[in-house]
Amino acid sequence: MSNRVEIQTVWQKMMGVDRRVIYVIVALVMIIPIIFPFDLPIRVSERTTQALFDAVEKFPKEHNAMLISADLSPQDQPELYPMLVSLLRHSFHRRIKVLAMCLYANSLGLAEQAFNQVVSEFNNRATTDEERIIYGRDYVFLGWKPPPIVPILGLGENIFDVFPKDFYGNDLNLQPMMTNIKSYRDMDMIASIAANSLPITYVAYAQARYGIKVTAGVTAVSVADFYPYLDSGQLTGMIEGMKGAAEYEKLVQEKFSDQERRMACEGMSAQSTTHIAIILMVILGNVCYFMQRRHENRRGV
Amino acid sequence: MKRNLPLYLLFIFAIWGGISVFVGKESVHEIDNLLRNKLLLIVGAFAIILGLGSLIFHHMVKIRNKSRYWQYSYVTLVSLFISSFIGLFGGVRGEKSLPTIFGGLVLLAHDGQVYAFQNEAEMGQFKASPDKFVDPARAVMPLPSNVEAPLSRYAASSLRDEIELRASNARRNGIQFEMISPVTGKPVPFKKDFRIHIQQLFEGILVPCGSTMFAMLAFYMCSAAYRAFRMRNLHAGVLLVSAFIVMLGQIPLATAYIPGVYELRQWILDVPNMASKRGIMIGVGLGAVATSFKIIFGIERAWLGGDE
Amino acid sequence: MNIATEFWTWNAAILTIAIFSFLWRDNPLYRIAEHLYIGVANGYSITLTYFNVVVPMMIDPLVNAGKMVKQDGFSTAVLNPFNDANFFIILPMMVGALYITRFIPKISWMVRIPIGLTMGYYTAISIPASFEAGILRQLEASIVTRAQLAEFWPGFWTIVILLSTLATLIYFFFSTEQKGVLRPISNFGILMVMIGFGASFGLTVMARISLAIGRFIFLFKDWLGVVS
Amino acid sequence: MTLHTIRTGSTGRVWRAIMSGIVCLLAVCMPCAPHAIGQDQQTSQTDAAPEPITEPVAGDDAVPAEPAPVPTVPPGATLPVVVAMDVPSDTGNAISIRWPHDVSQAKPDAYILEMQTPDGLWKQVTRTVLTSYQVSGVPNFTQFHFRVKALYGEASMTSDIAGPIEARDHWFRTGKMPIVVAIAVFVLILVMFINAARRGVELFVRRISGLNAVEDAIGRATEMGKPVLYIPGTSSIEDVATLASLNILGEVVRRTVHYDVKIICPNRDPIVYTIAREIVRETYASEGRPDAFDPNSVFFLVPDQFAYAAGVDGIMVRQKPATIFFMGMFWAEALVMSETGAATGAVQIAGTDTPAQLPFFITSCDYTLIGEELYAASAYLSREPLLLGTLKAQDYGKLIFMICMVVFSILAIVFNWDLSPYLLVK
Repeated sequence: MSNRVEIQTVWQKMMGVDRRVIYVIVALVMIIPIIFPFDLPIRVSERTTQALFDAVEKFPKEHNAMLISADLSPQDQPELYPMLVSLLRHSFHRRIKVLAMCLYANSLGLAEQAFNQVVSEFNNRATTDEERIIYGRDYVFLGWKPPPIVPILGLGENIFDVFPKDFYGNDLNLQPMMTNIKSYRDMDMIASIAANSLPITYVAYAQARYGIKVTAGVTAVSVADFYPYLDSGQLTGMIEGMKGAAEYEKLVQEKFSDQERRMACEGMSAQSTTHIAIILMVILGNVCYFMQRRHENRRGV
Repeated sequence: MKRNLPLYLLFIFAIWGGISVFVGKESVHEIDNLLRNKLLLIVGAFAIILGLGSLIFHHMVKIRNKSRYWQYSYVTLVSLFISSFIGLFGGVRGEKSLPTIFGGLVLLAHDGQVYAFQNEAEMGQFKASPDKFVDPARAVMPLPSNVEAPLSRYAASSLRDEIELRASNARRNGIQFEMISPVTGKPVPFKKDFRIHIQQLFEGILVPCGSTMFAMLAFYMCSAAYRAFRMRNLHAGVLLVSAFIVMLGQIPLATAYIPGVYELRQWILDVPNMASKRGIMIGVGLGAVATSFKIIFGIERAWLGGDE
Repeated sequence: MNIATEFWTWNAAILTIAIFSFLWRDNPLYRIAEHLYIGVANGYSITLTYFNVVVPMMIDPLVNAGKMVKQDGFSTAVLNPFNDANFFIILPMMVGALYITRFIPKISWMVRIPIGLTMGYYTAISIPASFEAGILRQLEASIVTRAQLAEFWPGFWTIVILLSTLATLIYFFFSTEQKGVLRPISNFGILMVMIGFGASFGLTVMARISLAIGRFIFLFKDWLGVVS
Repeated sequence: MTLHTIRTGSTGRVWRAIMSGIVCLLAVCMPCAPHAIGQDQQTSQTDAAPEPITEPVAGDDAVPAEPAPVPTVPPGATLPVVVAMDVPSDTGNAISIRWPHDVSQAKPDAYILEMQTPDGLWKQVTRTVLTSYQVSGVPNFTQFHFRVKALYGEASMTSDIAGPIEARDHWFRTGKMPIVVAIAVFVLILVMFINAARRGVELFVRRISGLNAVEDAIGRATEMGKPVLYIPGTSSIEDVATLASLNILGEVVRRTVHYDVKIICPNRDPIVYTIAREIVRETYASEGRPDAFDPNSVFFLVPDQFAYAAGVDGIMVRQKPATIFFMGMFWAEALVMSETGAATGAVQIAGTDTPAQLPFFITSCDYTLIGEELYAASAYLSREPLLLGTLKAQDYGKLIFMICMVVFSILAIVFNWDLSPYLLVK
């Protein structure tokens, strides 16, 4: 008899366990693999990461300009920053001309940091001027213009109206690569790297009006919302959160065999352990729930 | 008048906004752009005054009434005033009248020369394309020929050592902007570079706070998963199972060793997820349209408040 | 162990811990961090608005127009809103100033004017956008064509998607009681919705964990330096 | 019961409207369809066989004519025929140019498109391997000439000159026709239901459980003597969800005034704050309790997303509201707030149209309005006939789209008529 009471309290106790116990477990599960990381196999998703990779691979010779709308904020940096970096690496490897802009002011610092990082990676390896990545020839950083709808629509008409000067205050039309790039019509793709629905804004405005391809690098949160757009062909490929970024890093590194830091891959071991922990917790929660219910049923009978 | 004038104005602006989408005339677009990009922004800027007034009033009342935890209201008010003072008078990057970049000039060593700039913005121009935009008339000076005026502070120590020291400091402190030293090839900021312009406050206070708030989601999510993911009924069960499979599909280990997980996850995303999201989107689209029409036609007047 | 010496790193680390401490319970450290955060965030947004809206859109045009009038005398050019220097922007400024009337009880109703025209414009442009991206595009995408049926399984699933979309829409149909034949259909619809939400939840887990990992990497690597 | 209610009310009219709506949709979309699907600006058009032109047209002063190095041009190479036209029904400043290539002929390495400005100078527009291009940024109503050079290694052949052609802006953008039709149909239904409501026809709306809970939740706050916290979303006024939320706020405040419960409403957007404050103040006034309105109850917090969440969390743990409403547009901060609210033991009712945040509200809140239930809420709560009329219109609009989905699919499968491109907006 006393035994039964004991069991009941165990299940009930487990079900009503203090949140803080869960928090501590989660913290441990996250911290330990950060201090002692391990390697993991990565499988590339075909419709999302691979599709985007292929789209960049198949960039037409003419029209080989891409607009990167880098709208990452410090909060989503762990997911979006590696995407931006590997997308930049890929486009620079393919010698695609990159125009970058931010729709929010607090993205400027991170976007600039990503450029500096990738450009110095390339320039440290480069032996000839052709191999170097040179500002104005290979990329320009347009900077920021609020509110978002202004550059999104304005770039379809004339880039120079929206951004007469680039982020560094240079006249934009003096940049060598801008002689052939006037609006969306001279670009092949927009890559919108954002934590919110901005890629959809690009679809709704830039694509609807000017018919340009749009692709997205998004946090894993919004991935499910973007699937309808992926299916309807409005989005050409997509990078899904840290996992997608790790996949893209892998694709780019395998294709071009560079040895740079793979930032998304570093976090993947802690990712896996935490996922497993959550899954175990869900199972445990349900086992407790069912045991408790069975117990109650039995007592009820 | 008090109710109708705002309603008429709303209607007129709505008609304009709606029509300008369908009209291809250049002149219409120019006016529309002006309205959207300038005039409405100017109008909206005044609302911020109201907002700030409300915030300050809220905390003043708290302090006056000595409500619970009133002392903390001082933290908000003081930090609000200090940060807006720094921002308004120092500029976003500390380039305005308030000299919020302590430490003076910014140095850039390039091609065996060291250039001095008044601020980072100026340096940015140089950095953008060094071969083109160096304006010798600006404060650009090759060294060591005329070190005297702006760089005299550094006369004491050898400039080269100074640069190297700063480079190592900067590396450790993770200072972002690049100043390339010809000696080390490393970033070269100031040694005693204590910048408190608003961008620094942003990076030093807002970013860590914001990312930590965001990161707390991981904990909340785990606790929600543990407490709420119970197979109470069919709906909860379906939610649980689908979340479970998708989570498994996210783990490289699981997709590599458990056959079918990846395919199942993909199926969930492609079929039921897509169908339901599509349904929700169509519904939400129509709901939004209906709400917009309600407001434009003056059927929904909650925003006007009650009588008067 | 290679602990950071930089002021801002310490500052960030302390704030990080202060906010994480809220998970344990509300405490003075969190309260300070929260109030500081709110204050500085407001200060930051004031600065941004000032330098992005107030200076370039209000002060500069007026000052420039004043200079122009002083130099060349008055001309209609300074009233043209398309010019960089113009007095026309006084008009929207006056409309915006009506927000302030809220503090004057007698004419406080005038605050509805700027609200009304802002709402009017934005609600109106949202209508075509909702139809286009939210409705017509999705409608177009859900139509099953003969080409999609060429292969059995993909074709089968497209039909399933179509039927499930219909079921979801029927669940959100408010005009009829969900009974009779509609009941199982709407139940099926809500099941699909729940699977979709499960998928969203499952996908989000990864994103949130990434963020927490980002913070811990900061604490252990950049601040304490225990990880190389 | 319900279909029946409508049938006895204005059913005939409704169904006629729906049918005519579908017919309209089909009929009006057809003629404008070419605009909707045509003009693939980058696709090469290879069907039209261009006529061979043997002699290259001589250039003029700006670009000297190339001495034709005939031997290097591969035999059978044909000159492109250039077709230039104004881009139809656009906003102007663009001219579309095509020079179809005959697939059976030798393909040049590249084409150079040149444009003659009104002052007579020729300048290169682009060098491309495609056979079409859209010149943008040209002034409207100015005449231009175009020609194309086909490059074969060192050699080149220059086409006939096309033009004069001018770019124009058009009054109506026919590519937007599907939206116009959709709006027309929707407004038609809307007007019919509003009229029905005005005539006093009883409009049935089924139970929405999340909204039935509102009353009980506020009642609970009364019993506990604790405040009600209302979060009007974290977006700006441009989001329709925010407007929907503000409409619900009015209904919630009406009930709190009635029960004499304190309301707390922190805001993230200054304009939303202004409106929310007006709504609360006026609702107090219209319920006959203007004195009870506390100006400090609706306040502006901070525009930063997570600072707002931090502030709201603080309010939750310190003021311990009995009931919390989350209505409107939310992003990631949704769970931060709703989990904290759940930990304080408050009853939580959430409603958002953001699919990404809905699962979190479902797991951490007691009741959740999913998607468009948020938009239905103000009509449902107020029971005002006109609002219910729009809710009905929304429903029947949905019905039309559902019928379209099925009919179009059947047409596409059975008769192979794919009408889906007519729905696309250009």
